[in-house]
Amino acid sequence: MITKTIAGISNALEGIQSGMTIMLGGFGLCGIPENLIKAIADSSLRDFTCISANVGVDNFGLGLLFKEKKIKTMIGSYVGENAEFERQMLSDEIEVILTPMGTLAEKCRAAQMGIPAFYTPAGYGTEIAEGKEIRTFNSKNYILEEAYKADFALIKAWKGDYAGNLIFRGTAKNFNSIMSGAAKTTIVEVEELVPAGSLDPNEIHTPGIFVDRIFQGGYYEKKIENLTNRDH
Amino acid sequence: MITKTIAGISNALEGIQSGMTIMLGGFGLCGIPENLIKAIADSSLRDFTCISANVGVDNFGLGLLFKEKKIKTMIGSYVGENAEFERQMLSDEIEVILTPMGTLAEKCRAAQMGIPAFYTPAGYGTEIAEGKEIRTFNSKNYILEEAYKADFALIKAWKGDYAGNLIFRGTAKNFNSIMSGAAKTTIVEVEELVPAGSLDPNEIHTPGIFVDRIFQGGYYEKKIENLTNRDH
Amino acid sequence: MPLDKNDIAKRIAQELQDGFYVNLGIGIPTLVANYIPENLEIEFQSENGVLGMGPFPFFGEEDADLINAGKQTITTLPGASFFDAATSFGMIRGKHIDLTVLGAMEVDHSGAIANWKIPDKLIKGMGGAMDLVASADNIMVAMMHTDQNGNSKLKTKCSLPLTGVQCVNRIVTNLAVIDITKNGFLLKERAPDVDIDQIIQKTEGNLIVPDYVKEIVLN
Amino acid sequence: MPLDKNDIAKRIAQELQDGFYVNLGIGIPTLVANYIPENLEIEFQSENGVLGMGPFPFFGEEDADLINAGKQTITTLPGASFFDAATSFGMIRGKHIDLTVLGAMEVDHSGAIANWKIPDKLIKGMGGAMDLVASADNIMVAMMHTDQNGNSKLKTKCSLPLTGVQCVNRIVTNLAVIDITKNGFLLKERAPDVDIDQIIQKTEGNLIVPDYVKEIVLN
Repeated sequence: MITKTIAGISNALEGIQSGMTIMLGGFGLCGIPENLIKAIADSSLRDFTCISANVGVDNFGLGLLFKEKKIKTMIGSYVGENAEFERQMLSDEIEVILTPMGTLAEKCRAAQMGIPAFYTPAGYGTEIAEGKEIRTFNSKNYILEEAYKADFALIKAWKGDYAGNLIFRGTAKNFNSIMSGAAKTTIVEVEELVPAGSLDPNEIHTPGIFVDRIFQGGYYEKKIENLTNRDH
Repeated sequence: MITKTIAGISNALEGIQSGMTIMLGGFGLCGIPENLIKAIADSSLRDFTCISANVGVDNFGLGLLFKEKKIKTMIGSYVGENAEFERQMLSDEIEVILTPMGTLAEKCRAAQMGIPAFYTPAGYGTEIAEGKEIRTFNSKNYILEEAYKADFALIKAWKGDYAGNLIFRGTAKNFNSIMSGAAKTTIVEVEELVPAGSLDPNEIHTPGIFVDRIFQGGYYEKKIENLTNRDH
Repeated sequence: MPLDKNDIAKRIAQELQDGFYVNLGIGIPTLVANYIPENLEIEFQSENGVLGMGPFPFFGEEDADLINAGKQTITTLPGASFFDAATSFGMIRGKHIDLTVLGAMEVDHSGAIANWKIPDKLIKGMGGAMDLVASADNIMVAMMHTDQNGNSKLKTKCSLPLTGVQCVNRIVTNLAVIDITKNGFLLKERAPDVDIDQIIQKTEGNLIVPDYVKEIVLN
Repeated sequence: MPLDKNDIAKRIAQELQDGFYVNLGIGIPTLVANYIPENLEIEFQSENGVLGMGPFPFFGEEDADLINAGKQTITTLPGASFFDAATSFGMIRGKHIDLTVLGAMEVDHSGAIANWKIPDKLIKGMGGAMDLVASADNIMVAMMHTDQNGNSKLKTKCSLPLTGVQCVNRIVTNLAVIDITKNGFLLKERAPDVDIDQIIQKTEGNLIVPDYVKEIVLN
């Protein structure tokens, strides 16, 4: 068994440098690598290109990185919930590249799986297609999209073992499993870290081969972005 | 909840016609849809184009379909374990299209996921690349491969629920999960069929949306192709 | 009387068929889940990675790991499953979703839709909308007929950046049910007691009006 | 004395490094698993969908749902995982596998390999071999130096249908360890007591022989 454990957050960020491209798992505030984000927000690192589906809220998730002006370029899909992000975007303090969410997901998965490029219908006939190759298969038009290239992927899983195997919970799987192994180095924080052999090999969502470092996060707030209840 | 259950093998093959293209899950004899294969072997249907990684052995698995001369064209990857298949291939009784196994897997997954085509390095510089588009990404050469088009996918899972959700066991997952939903109609046989709600939504390998019909197989032989033991 | 938002959702719910997998966008479309006809088996998908969504949780039963694409807390029903975003959009791209209902800023004659960006004013991002409209065969739009200034949201040609082209099949507004045909908008139904002239007047572009236009019937 | 098949596997095993994920082909490569140096953390992948393979099962403990790509019954070690074939080949294509060891019918000067087909004679199919050789950065071939007729399996140019081009880094045979360089084959090591002249004579094409060629040392 190949061990991927590291002591904790202090060793987790080793090798991350200003200006690098970083993928971050999570959807809004759900399944985000809270501890890693906080550590980067507290560091002197800056000028990142970030790839993430959403941008968090003002004071949590990716929002912490915008607040600390850590992000130079944001590659994302839905950015509608963060006032500070919107301010920086409209004042051109950051570059923003918007991508259809399914294309973003597939570009991550392609990077993970060694597929350099693929065709997708999303965005055909829109400004997203500008400058991209269009091709027709079975009388339908598709756009050529290439795999992402990233230096680090920051991932949050529910459980993980020493071998780096990951299990996610509920909708917190989202982009976490497909970003694992999609960057040169993948760092995972988990709520619970268990010895190898504790997890059923049939229940593992992401095999450890896609993971480079794993540690148990110190504390999880797990904030809810849009609490919605029904009446009794 | 959308129910996918059918009474059993008698209803399972409805709509399958001679000459159609059929995907079959399994790897050798591992995780093959035994009951569906036997039902087709016993039927009057013929002239199929089959997509499957392997070709079974002489008297089991896909071998039963070769024995009954049900297959006109075989699209597969490794065909080295079946004498009757080899005889039919070398005497040109069947057409054989060999494909790198990873390409075969990805062509299934692409069909499942609505990706019409993708690039892969497998087979570049070989006869597999003949007539196909070659393209360079980051100084490496890749081949354009298109998604499969199939009429039916015949799948074997370990457990399934009434909603069509599937769980596989061990290496029997192989091509079963990625062929589910990759054809116009997906028929699944399971060793154990349970009510919806019995399976943990976190442990489901293939969501029911990729499945059209599900039933519990009558009997499973689960033959072993190459029994290998170590000494005590 | 024009429909209200819940009425629009009710009318859309009539489009549901047994065994449909449905993806509902944010806004009016979300309300459709409240009006599923009895005895229909329907499953709702959310593109962040869940199939088989149930109602919102009771107070205190919410779970930070269980949300929909609108980031609202949700519950699941028996038969539900969770999956990653690549699989989720694979379901969409692979045409496994039977009906997609979206809101829109504009829809035009050709079935093009704009719903993600107002240049220099509002940039929320397209989220999953571009994947949905480019992939699904059955795209319905639920929206008010006119914007806050009274201008038609149905257009001869969309003026805003597009989300997708040739994709919308049917529009349900507070005033009417309108199909997209190769000759433009076709009036299928009108809201109860709403005058056809009013619909024509509030609709930009060519609105084909058949001899008989039935009234929307809500249950 | 030339190496036997187990010796070839032993020599290949010396290439293993701590933390390597390894894919072993059918034949001699499979034997490598028997000679993993102690204190190295190694995991074996099989392309049908398992990582963390252990030894073959004891008699009676075999499981039809647990096989390797050679269809042999296997066991798993703590930390193992199962996955579908698309994910499995994704690991390979995505360069997550650190070392691939394959058998071959022919390997040539340019690093091309042929191991899947003899026209009109033998067509077993390429299986996963084309994916492996096209993807991995570190491809090693384990084979006998000559075929049954005594002809060199190292070639100036492969005569059989290719599995991949410019992919093989190193060849370990019963006679020698040979690297592929841009000038052809480079003799790195010779089997104990095997004469360099014999290696030259049994190798087709240009074999670069350095002044000093160390002898293969097996533990």
